[in-house]
Amino acid sequence: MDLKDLYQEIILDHGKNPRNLRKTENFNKDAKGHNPLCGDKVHIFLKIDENKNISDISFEGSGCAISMASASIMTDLMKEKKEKEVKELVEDFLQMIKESPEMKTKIINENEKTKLMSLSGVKQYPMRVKCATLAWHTLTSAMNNSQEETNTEKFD
Amino acid sequence: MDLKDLYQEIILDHGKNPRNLRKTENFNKDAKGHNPLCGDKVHIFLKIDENKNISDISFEGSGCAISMASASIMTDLMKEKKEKEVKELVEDFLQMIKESPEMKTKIINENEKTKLMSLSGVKQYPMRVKCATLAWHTLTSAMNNSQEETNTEKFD
Amino acid sequence: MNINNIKKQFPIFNNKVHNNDLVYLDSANSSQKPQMVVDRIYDFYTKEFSNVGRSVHYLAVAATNLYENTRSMMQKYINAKDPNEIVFTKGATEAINLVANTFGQKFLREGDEILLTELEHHSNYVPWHYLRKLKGIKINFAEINNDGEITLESIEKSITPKTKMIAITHLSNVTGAILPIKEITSLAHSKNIPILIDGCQGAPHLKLDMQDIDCDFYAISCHKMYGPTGLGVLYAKKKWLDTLPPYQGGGGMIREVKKEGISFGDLPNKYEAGTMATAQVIAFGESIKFLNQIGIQNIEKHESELTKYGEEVLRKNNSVKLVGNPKNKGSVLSFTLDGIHAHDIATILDEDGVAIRAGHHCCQILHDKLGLSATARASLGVYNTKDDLDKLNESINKCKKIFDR
Amino acid sequence: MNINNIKKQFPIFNNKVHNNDLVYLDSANSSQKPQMVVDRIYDFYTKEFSNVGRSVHYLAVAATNLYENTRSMMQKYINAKDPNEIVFTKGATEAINLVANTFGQKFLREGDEILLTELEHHSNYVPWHYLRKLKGIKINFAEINNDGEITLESIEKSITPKTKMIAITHLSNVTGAILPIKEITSLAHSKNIPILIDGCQGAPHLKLDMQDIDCDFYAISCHKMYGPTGLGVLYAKKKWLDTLPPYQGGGGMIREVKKEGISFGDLPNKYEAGTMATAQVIAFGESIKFLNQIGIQNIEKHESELTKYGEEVLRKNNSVKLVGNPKNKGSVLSFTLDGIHAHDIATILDEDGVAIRAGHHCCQILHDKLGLSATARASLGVYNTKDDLDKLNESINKCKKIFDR
Ligand SMILES: Cc1ncc(COP(=O)(O)O)c(C=O)c1O
Ligand SMILES: Cc1ncc(COP(=O)(O)O)c(C=O)c1O
Repeated sequence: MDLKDLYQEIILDHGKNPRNLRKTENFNKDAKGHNPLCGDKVHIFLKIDENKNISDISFEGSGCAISMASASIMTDLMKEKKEKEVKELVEDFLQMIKESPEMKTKIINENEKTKLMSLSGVKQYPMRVKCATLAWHTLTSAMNNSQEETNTEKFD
Repeated sequence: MDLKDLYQEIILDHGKNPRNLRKTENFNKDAKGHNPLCGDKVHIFLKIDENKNISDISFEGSGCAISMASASIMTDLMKEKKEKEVKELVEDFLQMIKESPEMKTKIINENEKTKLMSLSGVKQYPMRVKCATLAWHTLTSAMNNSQEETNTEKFD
Repeated sequence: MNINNIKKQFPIFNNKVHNNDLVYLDSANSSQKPQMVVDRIYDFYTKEFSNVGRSVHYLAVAATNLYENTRSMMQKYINAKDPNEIVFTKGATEAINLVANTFGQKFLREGDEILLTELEHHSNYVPWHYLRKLKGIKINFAEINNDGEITLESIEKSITPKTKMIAITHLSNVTGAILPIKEITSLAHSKNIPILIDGCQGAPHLKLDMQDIDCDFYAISCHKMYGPTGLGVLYAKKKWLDTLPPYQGGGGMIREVKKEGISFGDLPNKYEAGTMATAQVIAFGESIKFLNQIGIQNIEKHESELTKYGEEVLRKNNSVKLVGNPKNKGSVLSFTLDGIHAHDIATILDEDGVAIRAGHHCCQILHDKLGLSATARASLGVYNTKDDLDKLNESINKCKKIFDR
Repeated sequence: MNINNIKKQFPIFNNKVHNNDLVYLDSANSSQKPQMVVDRIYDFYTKEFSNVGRSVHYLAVAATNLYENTRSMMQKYINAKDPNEIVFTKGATEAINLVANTFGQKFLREGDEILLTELEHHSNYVPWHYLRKLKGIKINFAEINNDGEITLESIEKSITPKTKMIAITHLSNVTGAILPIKEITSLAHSKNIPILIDGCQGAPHLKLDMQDIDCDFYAISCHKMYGPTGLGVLYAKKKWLDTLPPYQGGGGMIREVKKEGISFGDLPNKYEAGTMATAQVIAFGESIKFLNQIGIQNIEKHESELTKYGEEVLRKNNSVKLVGNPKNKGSVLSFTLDGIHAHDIATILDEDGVAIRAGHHCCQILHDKLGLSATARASLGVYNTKDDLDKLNESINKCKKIFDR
């Protein structure tokens, strides 16, 4: 196993210069995610139009290169996708990160798949899987317009 | 180490036919002792006269051969002893059981010491030491006219 | 694995006790350990050691995987629905304390009742006793019959409208009675009462199927199950672990911590505060492997033959009185000898290398009921043989000779 | 024992990590184990195993003596007055839970206050947090200064007439600050407040003298002290152990048990319910021997030189920022790298065999205060060398190179 597997050019690039790191104006759905073990935080903003298309997506947050890159690549990819497509993509990605050797979806092209596959290096680092999946789980919460913070219970 | 060291004739004899296993009439001091780990129980009765002499001593109880023999030999020995002598004997006996190779007291004769030394076999069996010492600790409680059961706290 | 060769897998039997072969008849107290379990501990500490779940480096990741692997193995071994229903504790005693404490906190009010049995070990009584003081609850004891058994009827009779929990042993560590826990569980559930099984003596000897038994809680001591000391397992239905408050607080079981408040982690972390018994959990995986290699059916058969043989031998010996006579009996043979106290028996047997236990075996209530201050107990493990029971009988005879002098 | 040869006593260093020598810098998390400790576990299980304190047979008596022998060794090692002031627990976390639970039960009322510090590990906060809900108490946090220290003044300022317990760490597992615990203890006692020291990070590194420090409670994790996992020690003054109610209930800790009530045993049994971690306690005796053979003074000297060297090396590296700058600093070097998250650092270092920890190290309150979501932490043990710290620095440089591509 080579470290380059995980810290590839593309991840370092998105990690250092995350795309869509801003707050969508007039967003109509959002959710916060938190990975308390690492301290990674992400807040996702969505603007969904009348046709159930994502007309804009953005995020705010901080965390390790893997989690920032994952949020950056994910938001890039989701723009202009339909609600149903988003669901399929999230499931396919999580499947790939957990066990599948590749992405199966036909919604995105090979070039886009390659970008996502660059995150598959975390498979060798079980402790880092949560970093790669945080933004994706949070997106699901946002779509469900869940009011609660992903992964964070109320204080006791 | 030979088992005969512990289960000597004299212990088996006293264990099976304990002397003074009765209740002194008009006793004026008494105490109960209990060894919950083994279930050994002993209740000691004393009649102490105006000169602080033990005019009678007896016990009731049940337990293993070692504890019964110890109570039997002890009560035999304490009859007609003065309070001060009792204290010295108890201390000397406990010392012998714990660490000393022999009894040091001059209050009793060699024959009596030999009887007590027959209990020294328990040294090889640390779990059995409490069996040999229960009656002695209980005698001390009785002399102090302690109302509480030796070795047993109040219920909580 | 040949059941007759099992002894060879236990290195302890290469040693002598008072110059005699060791006849180990104290497995209800704690079992001996097979070579593979001891080797696993050794290898883990010398080649792979790291703390679990907290660091991202290689050794830590490997240790975490091994640790969680035992959880999955245990889930399968007892056929729990979900690996998160397996909580590692420091022993069965802690497992029962965990349930009594958290269930008591959340669900018990003054006047509520807990139903135990007269067979219970102190570990399945003292934790409930605490709630008497703290919460003003009442404890009832289902009574044994003349054979030292607890029947379904005895439980049924003792249930009242105020019974909020039934907590009973699977297999008595004194009479050997095996309780009809599946029937008792279904009776309890028909009255909406949750049930805890003290499985200390059940787990090492009997086939376990949590989904079949359907109990709410099942407590296990790993050291009685050919595993390391300092480890226990609490099986609990997920709905309970989700509902009950956390038990001990510390690192690893929290989600977020602020000065004003704390939120707790998900299962299985919620009930595993602080650094866990990492090496012990990993080695316990080998205990499960060991049991699986023999097959629990084979163990049950072997031990039940031995128990019957032991009963026969001791019944033929006129001075021996067996304690209890349950129809469904596990690997425990408790007895008394007329005129010879149990502690004297144990000491004399020990001289011959025969290791038994004497006393009330942490069951004082049962001994009071039976009018016995102490009993002698021979208990069996997978490594025992008929020869061991013959030696037990010989030593008992020697005992009588000494006392009849 | 030559401090330069100590590494040889730890078999783990014969193994490779990602084809590199292991550079173990995660001892604050858990220390590696010397050969003699691992051997003791092996020998105990294969030659001498029995449960403790319950049977009268040979193996049981021998095990009981070994077990109690470790208690006496520990008493001497920390200079406690009485062996019964040593209680074995499953870890420091349980030790603190034990104190918070029993002290809270008996002595705390609504409105009472507990004083912690901003440096505390979750294990020394969550157990007290429980009492907020249960008893309506309040928790205060003494503040750190700019160097990440807790001074006597900071404690003094935070004490109020309602402060009923002070619970503080001996040595911060993040900034490495060593607290003036003797002075704080005497301040606390001058106001009649008992004090608990979380000694997890103190015990492996510093000379301990309970009678000199005079604290009421001191909690230790044996696995950080070259001992087995699943074991801790609570030191508590005898007057407290006599006064406080029991904690967990079960076998071995009782005196007499009846259906109506229970009376509890004397020390040390009162706080050791159920079958204890026998093998671990016995093996921990070897950890104490190991520490004594080197001499804690030599360990302090060696580690303090290493810590200074590590500070120097990292300070020279311009991209490294050390977390905290305490004058009296223990074997912990926490740091951040500009623009590189701690978890990325840890993963990249791991490739070179350099094991460090990244995260909030169970000190979220401290990290919030410092405005850091995570830090990287290299922590030292007796087996570390300057070479290890050079390798750490090299790997950090590699890290920067990867991220500067
Ligand atoms: C300062 C401090 N306190 C408490 C603990 C908890 O110790 P354990 O997890 O061994 O119970 C630790 C270690 O994790 C620690 O570093
Ligand atoms: C029936 C029963 N319950 C509970 C226990 C307590 O188990 P442990 O001491 O391992 O916590 C035991 C064993 O001592 C037992 O036999």
